[in-house]
Amino acid sequence: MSKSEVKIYHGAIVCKETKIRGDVTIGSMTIVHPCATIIADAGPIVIGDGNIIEEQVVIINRLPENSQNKDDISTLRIGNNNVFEVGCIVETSSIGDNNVLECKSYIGPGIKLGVGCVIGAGCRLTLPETLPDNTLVYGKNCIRKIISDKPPNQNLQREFLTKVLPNYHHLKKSKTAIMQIAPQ
Amino acid sequence: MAHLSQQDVLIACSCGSLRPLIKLYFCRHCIVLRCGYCVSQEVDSIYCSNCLENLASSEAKLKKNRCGACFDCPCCFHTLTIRATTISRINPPVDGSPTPSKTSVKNYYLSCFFCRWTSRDAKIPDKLTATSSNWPEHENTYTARISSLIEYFKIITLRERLEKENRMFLHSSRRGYQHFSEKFGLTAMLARKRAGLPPLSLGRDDTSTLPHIAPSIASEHVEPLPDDVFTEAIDIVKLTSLPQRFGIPDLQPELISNLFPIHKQLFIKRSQRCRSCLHNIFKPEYGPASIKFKLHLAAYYYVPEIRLMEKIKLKRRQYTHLMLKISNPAQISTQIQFLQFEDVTDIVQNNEVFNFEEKKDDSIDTKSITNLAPIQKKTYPLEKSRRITFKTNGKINLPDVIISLPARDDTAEYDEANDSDMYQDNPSVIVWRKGNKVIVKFSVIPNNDVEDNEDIKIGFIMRYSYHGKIISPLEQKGNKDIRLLDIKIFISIRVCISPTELLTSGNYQIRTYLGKLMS
Amino acid sequence: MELQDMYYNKSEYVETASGNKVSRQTVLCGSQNIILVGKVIVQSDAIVRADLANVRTGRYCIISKNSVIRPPYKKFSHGVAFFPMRIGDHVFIGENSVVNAADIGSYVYIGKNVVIGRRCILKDCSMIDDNTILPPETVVPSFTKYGGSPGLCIGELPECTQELMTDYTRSYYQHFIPSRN
Amino acid sequence: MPAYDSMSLISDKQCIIIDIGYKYTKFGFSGESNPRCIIPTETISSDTGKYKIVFNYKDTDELYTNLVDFIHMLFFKYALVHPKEKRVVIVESLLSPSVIRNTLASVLFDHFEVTSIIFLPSHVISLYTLGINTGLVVDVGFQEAIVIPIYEGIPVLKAWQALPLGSKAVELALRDRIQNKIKLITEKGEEVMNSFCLFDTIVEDIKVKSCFVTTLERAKLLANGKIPKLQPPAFRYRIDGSTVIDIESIDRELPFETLFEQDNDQMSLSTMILDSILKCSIDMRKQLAENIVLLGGTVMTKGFKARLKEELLSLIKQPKYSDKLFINVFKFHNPPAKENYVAWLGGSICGATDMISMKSLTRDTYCEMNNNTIPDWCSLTNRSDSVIQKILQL
Repeated sequence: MSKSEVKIYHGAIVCKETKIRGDVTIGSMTIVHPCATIIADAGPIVIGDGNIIEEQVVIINRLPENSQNKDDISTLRIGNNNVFEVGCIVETSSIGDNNVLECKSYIGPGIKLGVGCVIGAGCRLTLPETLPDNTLVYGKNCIRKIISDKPPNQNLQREFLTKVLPNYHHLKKSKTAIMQIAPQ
Repeated sequence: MAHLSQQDVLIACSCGSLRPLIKLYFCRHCIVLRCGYCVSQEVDSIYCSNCLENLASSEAKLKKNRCGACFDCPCCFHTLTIRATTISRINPPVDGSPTPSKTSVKNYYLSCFFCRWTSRDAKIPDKLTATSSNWPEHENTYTARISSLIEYFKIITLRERLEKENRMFLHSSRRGYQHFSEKFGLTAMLARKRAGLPPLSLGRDDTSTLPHIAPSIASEHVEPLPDDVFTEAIDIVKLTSLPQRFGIPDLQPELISNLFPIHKQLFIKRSQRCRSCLHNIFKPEYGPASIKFKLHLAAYYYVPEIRLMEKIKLKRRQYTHLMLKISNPAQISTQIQFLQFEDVTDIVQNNEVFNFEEKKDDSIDTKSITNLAPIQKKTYPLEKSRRITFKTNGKINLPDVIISLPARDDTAEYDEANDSDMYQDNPSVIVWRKGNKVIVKFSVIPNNDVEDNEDIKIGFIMRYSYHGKIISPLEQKGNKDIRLLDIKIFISIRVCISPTELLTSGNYQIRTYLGKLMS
Repeated sequence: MELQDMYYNKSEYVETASGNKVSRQTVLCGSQNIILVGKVIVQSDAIVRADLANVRTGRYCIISKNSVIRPPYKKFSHGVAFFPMRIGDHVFIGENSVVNAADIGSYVYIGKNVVIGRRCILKDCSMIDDNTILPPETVVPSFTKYGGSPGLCIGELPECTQELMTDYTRSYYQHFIPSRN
Repeated sequence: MPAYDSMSLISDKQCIIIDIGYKYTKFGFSGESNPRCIIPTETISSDTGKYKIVFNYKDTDELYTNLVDFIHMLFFKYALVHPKEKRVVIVESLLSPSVIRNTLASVLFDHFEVTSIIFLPSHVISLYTLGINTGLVVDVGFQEAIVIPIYEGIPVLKAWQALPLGSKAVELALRDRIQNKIKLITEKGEEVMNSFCLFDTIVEDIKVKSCFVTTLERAKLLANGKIPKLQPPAFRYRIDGSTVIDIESIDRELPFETLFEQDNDQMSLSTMILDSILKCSIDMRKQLAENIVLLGGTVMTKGFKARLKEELLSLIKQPKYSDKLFINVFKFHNPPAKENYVAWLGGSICGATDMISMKSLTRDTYCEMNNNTIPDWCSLTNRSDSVIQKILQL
């Protein structure tokens, strides 16, 4: 999988120390902090707009261990305005919009997140299922509840980071991105 | 973590508890080791762990040991935070003005950062100020009834008491007041209290003065099994667990939506006092943020510390070297000697050694109490010592040497010079020396009946010289009081790796939690 | 048990004049905003996000492998601000831990795999057990041990915690030595 | 803060009320209307730092240290007072083993140096909360169910009944039903059956959240292996992010049957009550049956009281009882408290009266006693000058 097909849309900030492999698309206004890992082995990863991906986050689209079928390509799709906090690991195939994955949470394959879910710090989910919208998972036993308060809007943080990060980091630019910007 | 808890070298306290050195105290007046078990613990100051404010004990009592300003989440027991939202509100048109006015108001509500519970979930209205007081409180609905019950039983008991006293008085009037007051402990204060009682309760023959309470009426009606258990799907996430229910003992709600914020339980700082001489041995500084002490007689400053140098592998029927690092924490040099348990009993009979364990049951002890605290009328027997439960299953060979250790010198940390030539050490015993620290070589053999993977436990006595120079300010400076103290040391040598270390972090998390539940 | 010697590859670590030992494998973002007062060890793959706000540690701090030091942010009505983070003397931060605290006192022990939420305050002489999740804005008072998820008080620390932590971080520094070859 | 109880607060006379149950301990101050806390009777050992259930002990020494650790926690985590000047009220069962009572007294006097202790029998003082002096007190706790009739304030000891029918039995039954239904999915997506240990807290949580006591009619059907038409909905219980138990409807309904099924000796919770009444003299019986007081956490279960009443009314018609007992009405009291702390509340009311200063065993007396054995409460009540007896004669 040496072919780098990273597509970075305009306005996205992807720090250079980020490890990206395979066919990865990063939507505009998405911020990828240094030291995040995005690996698209089994199929492409498409990340929408306005997401925040912090350091040590692992987003991985990997082949099931016993699957020999290389043609079994599935896309890992991540919607808009999600927050991936430090050290969370994502192996799922689908994440909707406005979700928050707190520090060191783990989402195993087959767990689908809808809209407005919060996975609490340190929670590990491995049982495949689709979480209802606005589900909160918290605590050592991964207790669930439906929350009335929506996860807070991260626009302000994103604005701040957009200003600050380029001052300290070299940013990744993909060829596709440049091509897209060039005609403007 | 293991380094900080130091569970491998344990010391027998004078009460028989086995504790690591860091959890022991040293009473300079009794010259014995004390631990949390055998000292008298006192509440020194009360504070809230969240706002870190001190409360006077009367105030804490009034607030039922809870902080007036901070709340815990009733759902996950994390501290609640006050959150602000801006709500633009349309005011209904006031009489006279034709158009509704629009105002923007800041509203405050309590919210949990962990489980996202909010005071809105409990249908508590938002507040307009950010002050943390005056959140609505729930009340026990039965308070009035219980108060009247208490009042009723109080009067009955009082009447009963007077009746009894009176009867006794009539019967024993010849024996005089002396006897009477002695037997029933009727002190002057109580007598005064009796005299000051309202005439109502004194009129004991008059039954009509009894307050009336309505006794509870039993009914045939009982709460039926609700029909909806067979029809309504059970939504487990909306039901409370027992800890959540017990958080609010008088309500014990079954639904999450009926939970109420809990006032935060206060924390305390404790001070410790020796039970036999009643001197303070630990007293913290006032203020929750301070980590300093007014007084701290930790054994850590008085008793030479012994540490295992490295993990060793023991072999059956074979001696293995065991390196122990010994350091002198005191400001005065000391001499150390090692003895087997068997040796010491002999020496005690020679009466040469001041043995703290013997001293405990001595009458000298009680005398010293009466001298020091003449106010205390009665001395109670001290609590019985505990049995030492540590079973040794190995034998240690102790070197027959007396080791001199110089005083602790903090500047020596930066001194690179090797001063081992100042002492005539036997290199086969003392393998290393620097400042107030030495490494001593011992050898250990497990008993033959030890099972594989069993921890090897050994014990011995460390005798060291203690310079009780600062026993009391009355004593003269020149009068050095040197005593030999025997400290029982117990060491467990782990031969197997503890199973938790083998697990990966994720599983480890689950297992430790489960381990806690299981044990 | 006495701490065992820990060997590191001499080429991997940089030792500063004030005695800080910092691995080359770390990610120190905004290094001009980091102040390590002296004798601080920053181990490999640790991340210090001083690009977001200043980070200042005291003497004898140990920042273990894979840990993340990240100044916390707070949202205001007009924008977001990241607060500087202050860490006291003799602080140990265990492996794989994420620290978003606002203020960490001196003589603090943070275990392995811990998450310290945003704007937490850890007072002097406190301890966070391994695998703890400390939710945002928790205050950990002195001489307490917090653990669990959410982190609650699970015990008390001995009164001589200050000496223990001083001794622990000092000897850690002394035993953290370059390998002989 | 809630409006403070008007009485005996701020006075130093407030004493400490402890009701140590096998599973949960109720703790608070006298004169207050509810306990300050209800906590598991567990402690962290000061020797090993591990969790310990207080009443899991090998010998008295271990019980002693467990109680020292536990009561230390009560005083310094919840009461926040120095135990030395305090008076203590212990609410205990009449049938509590004397080893526990003696050890507890020794812990409080020798270790904590409290001023005085009084042991109050939970069954008798529960009536204080109702303002009555005659009643059939049924305490269904964790370990066992104990029935003791109290007549005119005096426990009718010859009529006591006790059986190991409590939450423990229910939880065991529930555990048996569900322990093979655990499903764990690992990170690799593999499904492992029953690799997970089912802990007591999980079983308890399932019981508390979903189990109930069914009606007599349904119970009869179920006992004959028939399945009633209407079924309580099944659901999925999540232990954590990777483990689930699918709880079937029958698992919600059957565990509590343990309490009502008659065992080999034809004994159940309901027969205990009738047998107890039967052992009392004829003139007491009607009054007892019309003054039943239910205590203990287990009776708070949904449907428990309704079922108990149904059972009693049905049993009374059976030949075993119908010849001897001529009762057709059973009446139940509603104490001003949740059932799991009624006995504690009785202690709280007692603790606010002068009885404490009159009847308590003081430290002086205790130290003078040569065998350090606490006199049995029943021997105390039988004494003619007993205050408590008189108090209860309203």
